Amino acid sequence: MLAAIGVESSEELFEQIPESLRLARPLALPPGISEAEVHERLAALAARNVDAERQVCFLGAGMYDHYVPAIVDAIVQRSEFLTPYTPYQPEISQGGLQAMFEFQTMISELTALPVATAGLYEGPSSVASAGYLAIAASGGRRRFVVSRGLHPHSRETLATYSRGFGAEIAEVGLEDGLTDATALAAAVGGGTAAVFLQSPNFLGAVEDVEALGAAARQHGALLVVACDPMTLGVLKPPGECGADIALGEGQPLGNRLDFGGPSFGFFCGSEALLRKLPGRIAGETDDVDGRRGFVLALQTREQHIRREKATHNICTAQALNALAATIHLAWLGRGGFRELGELLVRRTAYAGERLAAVAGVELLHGAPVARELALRLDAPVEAVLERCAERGIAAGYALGREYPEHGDGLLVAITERRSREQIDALAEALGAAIAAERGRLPVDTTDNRPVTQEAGR
Amino acid sequence: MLAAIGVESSEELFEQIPESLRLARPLALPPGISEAEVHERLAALAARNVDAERQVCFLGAGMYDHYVPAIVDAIVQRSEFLTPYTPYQPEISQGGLQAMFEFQTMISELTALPVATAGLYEGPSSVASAGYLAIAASGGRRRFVVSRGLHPHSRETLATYSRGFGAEIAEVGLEDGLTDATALAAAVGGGTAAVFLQSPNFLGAVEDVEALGAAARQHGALLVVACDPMTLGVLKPPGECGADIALGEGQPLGNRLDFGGPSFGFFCGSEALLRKLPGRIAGETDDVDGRRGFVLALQTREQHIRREKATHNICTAQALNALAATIHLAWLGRGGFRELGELLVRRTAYAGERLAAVAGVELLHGAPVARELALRLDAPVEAVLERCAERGIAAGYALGREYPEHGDGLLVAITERRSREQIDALAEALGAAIAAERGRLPVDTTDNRPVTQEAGR
Amino acid sequence: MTASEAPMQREPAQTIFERSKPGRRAAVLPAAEVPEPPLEELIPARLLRTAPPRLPEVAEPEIVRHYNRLSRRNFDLDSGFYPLGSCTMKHNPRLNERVAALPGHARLHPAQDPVRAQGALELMYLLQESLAEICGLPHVSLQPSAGSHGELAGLLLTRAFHADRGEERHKVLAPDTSHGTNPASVTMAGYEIVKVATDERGGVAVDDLRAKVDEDVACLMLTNPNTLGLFDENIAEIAALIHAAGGTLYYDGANLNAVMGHSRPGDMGFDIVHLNLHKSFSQPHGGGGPGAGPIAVSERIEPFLPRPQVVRREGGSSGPFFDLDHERPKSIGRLRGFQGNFGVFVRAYAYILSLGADGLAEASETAVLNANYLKARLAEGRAGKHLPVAFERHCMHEFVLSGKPMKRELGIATLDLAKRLLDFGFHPPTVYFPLLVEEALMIEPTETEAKETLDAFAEAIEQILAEAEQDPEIARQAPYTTPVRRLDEVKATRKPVVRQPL
Amino acid sequence: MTASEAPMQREPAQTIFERSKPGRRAAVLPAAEVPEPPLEELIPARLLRTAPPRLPEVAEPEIVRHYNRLSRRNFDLDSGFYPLGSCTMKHNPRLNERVAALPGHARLHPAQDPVRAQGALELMYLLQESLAEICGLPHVSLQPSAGSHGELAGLLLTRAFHADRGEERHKVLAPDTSHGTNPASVTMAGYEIVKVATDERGGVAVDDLRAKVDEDVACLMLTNPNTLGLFDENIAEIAALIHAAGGTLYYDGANLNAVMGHSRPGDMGFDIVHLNLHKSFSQPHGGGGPGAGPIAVSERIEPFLPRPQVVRREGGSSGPFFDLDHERPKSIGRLRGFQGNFGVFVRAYAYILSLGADGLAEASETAVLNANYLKARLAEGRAGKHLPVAFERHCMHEFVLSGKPMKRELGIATLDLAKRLLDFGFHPPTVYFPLLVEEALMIEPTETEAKETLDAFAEAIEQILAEAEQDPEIARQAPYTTPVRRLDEVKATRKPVVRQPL
Ligand SMILES: Cc1ncc(COP(=O)(O)O)c(C=O)c1O
Ligand SMILES: Cc1ncc(COP(=O)(O)O)c(C=O)c1O
Repeated sequence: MLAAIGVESSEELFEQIPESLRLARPLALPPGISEAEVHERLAALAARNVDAERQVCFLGAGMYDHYVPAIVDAIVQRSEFLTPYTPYQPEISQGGLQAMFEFQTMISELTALPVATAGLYEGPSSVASAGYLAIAASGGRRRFVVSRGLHPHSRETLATYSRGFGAEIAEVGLEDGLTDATALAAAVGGGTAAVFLQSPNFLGAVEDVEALGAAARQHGALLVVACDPMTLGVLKPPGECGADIALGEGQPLGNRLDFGGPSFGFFCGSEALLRKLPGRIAGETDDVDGRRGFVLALQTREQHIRREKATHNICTAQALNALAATIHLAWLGRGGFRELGELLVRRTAYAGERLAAVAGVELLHGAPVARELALRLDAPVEAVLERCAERGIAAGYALGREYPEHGDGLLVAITERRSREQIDALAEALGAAIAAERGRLPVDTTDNRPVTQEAGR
Repeated sequence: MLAAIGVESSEELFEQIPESLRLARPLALPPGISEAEVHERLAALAARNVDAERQVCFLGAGMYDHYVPAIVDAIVQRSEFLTPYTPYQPEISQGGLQAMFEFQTMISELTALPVATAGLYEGPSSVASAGYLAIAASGGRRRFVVSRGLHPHSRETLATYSRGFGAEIAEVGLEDGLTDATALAAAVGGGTAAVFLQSPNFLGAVEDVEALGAAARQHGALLVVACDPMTLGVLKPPGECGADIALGEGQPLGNRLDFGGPSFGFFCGSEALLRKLPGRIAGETDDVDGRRGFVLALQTREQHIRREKATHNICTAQALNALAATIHLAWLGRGGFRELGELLVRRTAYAGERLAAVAGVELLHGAPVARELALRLDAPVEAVLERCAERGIAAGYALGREYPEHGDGLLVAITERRSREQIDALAEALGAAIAAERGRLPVDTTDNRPVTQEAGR
Repeated sequence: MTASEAPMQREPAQTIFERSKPGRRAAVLPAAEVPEPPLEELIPARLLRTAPPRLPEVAEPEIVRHYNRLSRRNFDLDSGFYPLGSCTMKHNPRLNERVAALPGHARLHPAQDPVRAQGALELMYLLQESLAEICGLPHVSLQPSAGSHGELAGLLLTRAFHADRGEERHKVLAPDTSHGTNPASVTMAGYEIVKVATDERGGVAVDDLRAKVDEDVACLMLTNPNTLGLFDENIAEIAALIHAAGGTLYYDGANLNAVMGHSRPGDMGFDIVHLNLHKSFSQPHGGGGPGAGPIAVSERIEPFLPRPQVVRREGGSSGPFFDLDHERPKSIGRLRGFQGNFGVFVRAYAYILSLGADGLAEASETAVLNANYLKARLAEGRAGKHLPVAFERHCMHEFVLSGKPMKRELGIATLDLAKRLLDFGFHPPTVYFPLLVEEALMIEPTETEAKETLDAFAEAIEQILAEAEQDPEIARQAPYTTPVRRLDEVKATRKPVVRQPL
Repeated sequence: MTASEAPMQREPAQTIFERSKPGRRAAVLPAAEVPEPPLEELIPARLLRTAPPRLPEVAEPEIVRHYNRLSRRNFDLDSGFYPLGSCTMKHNPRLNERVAALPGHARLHPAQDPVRAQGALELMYLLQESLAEICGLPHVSLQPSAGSHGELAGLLLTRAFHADRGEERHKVLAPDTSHGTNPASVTMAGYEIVKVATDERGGVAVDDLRAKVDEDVACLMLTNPNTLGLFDENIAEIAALIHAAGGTLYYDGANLNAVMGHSRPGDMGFDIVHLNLHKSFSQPHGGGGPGAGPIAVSERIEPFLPRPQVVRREGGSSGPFFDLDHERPKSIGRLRGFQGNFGVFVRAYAYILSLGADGLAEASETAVLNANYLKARLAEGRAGKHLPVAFERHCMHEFVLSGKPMKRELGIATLDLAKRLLDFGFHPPTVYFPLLVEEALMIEPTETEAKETLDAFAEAIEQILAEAEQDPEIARQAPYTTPVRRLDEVKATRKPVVRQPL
């Protein structure tokens, strides 16, 4: 090969790099090792994490331990889906493009909005992207009104992006778990580009989006609603509540926890917003022989065509994760998806009763809940969590850091994997932990075998 | 559908079953459960096994904890390989048929015999099948001479089959680990259909197959040699030692331990035996347009054509397991396969020295070894194994049950996954255990975390 | 390069050896970590190999591409309809692959001390219990590796059973419709096969049977429903005849998919049953295995079951203990290494847990419904005219058509029809079996196929027959769109090339 | 049905919704196990959904068949050569998928207490350290989800950096060859883009740059080697210019695959670098993601890195403790939820462990060698005549040809050549980018391709050009053998149908 190129050695090819900039030493990294050793090394690291197989997981806060059916892994691991690039050559990318089209249709059905994109990175950055869109769509308004019920990561990400493209943010507080309607109405005005709500909100409360949205409609601001896809089989969808944009974290649909990613963000809008949307959109068309086919539609919105005038900078997104969601939704199907929603609501209701009955535990708010609930503990939350962990239970998410006003708050998430038996075990663990903390009993460190295995029988 | 059939209900279709034979009650089995629950139930069962991920595994005795490269799983799990039936329609089975052809070529290369079949169930039943073949090939001789170095499962399976098709078995003992050559020569005669050897034999000793085979050649008996495929990169192959048949357990090639199966048996023979071989054989041919293709060749040997005159009764075999072996061998390649063999020999030699140096441990025999070695322990083997297990080490295979003459014997297997560090840990554990047993110290039960994790760092 | 040739036809078959280039490889091995003397210092030179095996030398990317491309030259159950009679090509749930791959199963050494393999042994025990209930027989051995292995086991059990009573018998009866493995197993077990005729209803000709039953008959092997897909209504009488003569009754369970939860071999009077876990219990066929052929037996056969047997010992405080019982004095002994195809057991047990009692019965019900529906569809139109069903009755899970009229009237043989079906994207039925039926097509749709699929298959047959009325050559030359077209099987047997010359 | 139409072309596209039949489903859900009141009793009716979403109703076997069939309508890296310039389509080791799927990674909740996620946090820390060494910059944040996200992060860091010094700047410079995400990110970060010209050697036109640099320039974004595959020899001078004016220097790391272990952005004077783990570090592209775009930065930028940051605290007895640091007063804040695309980090770290220091350097060396070899092959024959290289120098990991003469002399455009390549079983190069080059073809073979593959690709181009000399229509009408042929993209944009009407 060197001869064909006309060089003596491949080093020669690197001579276009100025001598002074050529690295004169090997990288300070260990030498390569065999596949077996890499596997062993990473298995050893993985073994130092306590995952949802080794602990009963009531953690949620946007990502949930749902069961991912085996066909999802089997299909997304096929080379034909796993290894191609973004489908720039539609003739040989019909599989991926049609899957995107099916995904868009499913998500559009879930949110009851007419248009869905092929997806963004994840939930919070999708919220920030909605802000960017809102400025353009509102003809340059640069004020966002945001409910404190919106996921803290979403609020923080929106703030980060806003410092870039320039926008100010007004936050509206919560009253007994729900967005303060009066405060919201007061905050929205003619300069408001968008109003951001989340339902169920971060404290698990189901918001009355329709009512809250009135203020936005009145002042011509976009109504942006973040939602949990797993609740859309039972809760009134954003599209029926007057939302202009519905978006959210897609992980619950067919994606593993993966310590937070990769997952995907779904993003839906009204017809009016179609040509302003961020990211890829698959569209149906025909080939020269009249055969049905699919392509990346409306590319004139995108960076590779429009460059600085693009509606967004996104290029590589999360196609494979969206495919996983598509397969999971096909597997659940019309009936299964609704039943799953019902199951979550009922088990959550059971958990609410069961846990509120524990001495030292009360519900943090009285608002309706769907799949996650907020508790108030009469003992230091961190200490209680530690005691539960020692019994093999991740009892939930401590609200204190992000909601100082709820320093005693605990967020408990329910999935179809959390059996009644496990919920009862949580109640017991919480009760014991709180009692112990009040009585300052020494922490019992003997038995920390996972209870999942017993639960399995 | 019922209307098209012309019945009222599908029960009607079962009326051809006499009333008295129709099951009047539901089966006494639990009701069906969800995928998530089945997964949890089986994960709970699996968690009650101590597998090679949770314990350093020196167990062998025919199946070994080799590393199976990730591409093997990825490829054999593709629907196109996983779900078809035996390739009766070659035009749409070229993938499977060509893979068989490649497998046969690789195995033929390993054993240095000209013909390999597509594989049988596993090792021991392949030995029995060789016996069945030998009777036909020797014109009805019904006596087998078998080395005691042949795997006990193989000897027992051969005996089971022999009670069926009718043959007597003479066993030849071992001397310092190796088959007693004089006794063998004495046992072989004009009535001998086949002589069965194994190398390395069950005690890990590398036999001089060529020398031992002389007796068989002299009396026109078939020489059947069982071998460990992982040693064939370094040990003289059966085909170069005068073997008429070479066979063995295929698990070490690309197959998981799976508590003993599924794996496959490989089976090779001389040209002369081609039309007498058991099981499927893929062959190369052309299609009507002259395109190269593959088919199941020599089907006239098989049960579906020859019925009671077939060379064997096998139908469904272990095609997918043979495919896994093919991919593993392609991955190792010419260089890697030989290096792996060398690695095993050298680590085994190291283990031999290291372990023999432990107080209360000595080598059971002085014969050369390749990947497994037999020890003699100066303490009750079961008790020593238990103590090692409590340190997270499966120290080996106790010889007592199958070799009463070696009640103090322990068989230790080495793979590329058993690092020097782990071998040293075994030496320590054995030393401590034997010392404890002699001193009757109480069993220490505190620390039974797997050591693999430490080893992983 | 227009589409005139199907893309794959343009890609000539190339083996992994032909992709080999000296010095290339995929594997990286761990360092030796120990002294590395020349091997001759560790093993006598005369026992060492001089030239290494000529394995291919290919880097990982090309290996993956090679086998991925190869895979696309297969038709598989996840691509389309696969009505291969007698093979029960039902959907293979991916859940089963997932649970079989759990390290606790996949990396468990077969010689692990039972104390540390309780999960695996309990699973095997639970599977034994489930299969016993499904078969209506008290005892199960999971050891046989496939159906034919189960048959051999059954015949060896029969021999041991008779020997134990001081008898030696020489004959085994089986209907002329029996599967090839039955007679092959009979010979392998040292018995002589005696064929029994089939009556006009498709069942065993009882008179012929009566004539052939005597004290020298060790066993009768039956499939019920038989390979015609018909349930033998006289089974009770047949069983009585055999038992009266002191023989054992063997049930080839390959067709169990028709009767799960509806009728049980044990209740029919069978002594020994084999099951194909790779058929009725959804183990994927893998292009020719792996499978498993557990056997269920009656009390009188139990003492002879293979060794070792999985048993449940009523442990003390710690609850029951599952163990391997090697102490079985009357056992026929081992049939293979270790404990059987455990990975297959995991899948089968996951399948049984998933479906449960009702699900299994419903599966059989739907399998029978689908078969009868497809049979009815194929009784219409041209198929009805040229492809009559061999025995006109309701069938169970499968049915057999005869291509004899088609051959006479349209000039295309069953083989031509089968090959033409390939162009329509269907796997053909089993052809030329059972031998009893001329130009036979044996069709088993299974319960996991949708009505649309059955209709589409029936329409394809209709089209092919219509086409043949116009021009039989089309089918005679088929297939056209497959990676290769008709292959020269004679050459492959006359001048066999069974490995690549290197 | 002869082969005249490629088999897949016969199979009309059918969506999962079109396979739906009322009442069918795959999922079986666990029983509720709890009281089941009507939902209205738990949640006010007005907040409930009345009609469920119209998801498809399909049983599992048909779902599996549907998506398996769909998958075969994709061309992928495991099927063949994929020289898509700027995308680094290198082999994706399956080992990485295996380790990413370990439950300890795959089922670890992102909100797990760091005490119980030490393995994950240590892995992230080790990856940060490795990437820092590779980039020659001291600090790394793994948070950005892809390259464009990394670019935005870099520009927000730049803004925070200037603000911290009490400055507000408005302009960001980037060469006219820059990737589309660069200007798009600039706008999104609230800056104004200013284009810098390219000189005759394919590098930044330093004079033009000098003319445009001033106190209002916040940052210069560069790719080096740039999108022409050429290393900018003036980089030191360029860096000096920008730094003198007080701006930051941003390195778009999409082309890092050319220089790993050979040259480091930090040593070139860059302040901020993003890496595409889905390019240089073998994360599969998944048909458009997921990826990850970690950023490495200099000391002066570190205070502003996103929150939270993975840190190593020197713990006491129990050794070091890995933690998430949220207390970063000057941080630009979060860019996304939780800690980033961890699953991608696992794969990238496994890749780095596998190759090690030498392996990474060798990978880049081979990538550059392959690119220059293919460039040389394409300088011969008809390609040399009709497809000249845009800038005649040794290239790094990729190179750009111009189809302008081909269009003029043979009457086929770059697009036609690309489409015709599909019939030859190759993925085309990146086309019409960079914009600077007319009818551009951007070719990146990567290090994991074999010489035979490069030769075959060169021969295919030769054939297509020869064919075009005879009859340009062949290419103009191509492709012929793909599942669908040329698609009407205009229609898809004019009358967009972006979901299935139900
Ligand atoms: C009726 C019948 N009996 C026996 C067998 C043999 O079973 P196996 O292939 O598992 O050995 C088969 C398989 O085709 C069969 O259909
Ligand atoms: C030069 C260059 N910069 C930036 C990007 C954007 O990276 P990503 O797709 O990860 O957002 C790409 C990807 O195509 C690229 O090639």
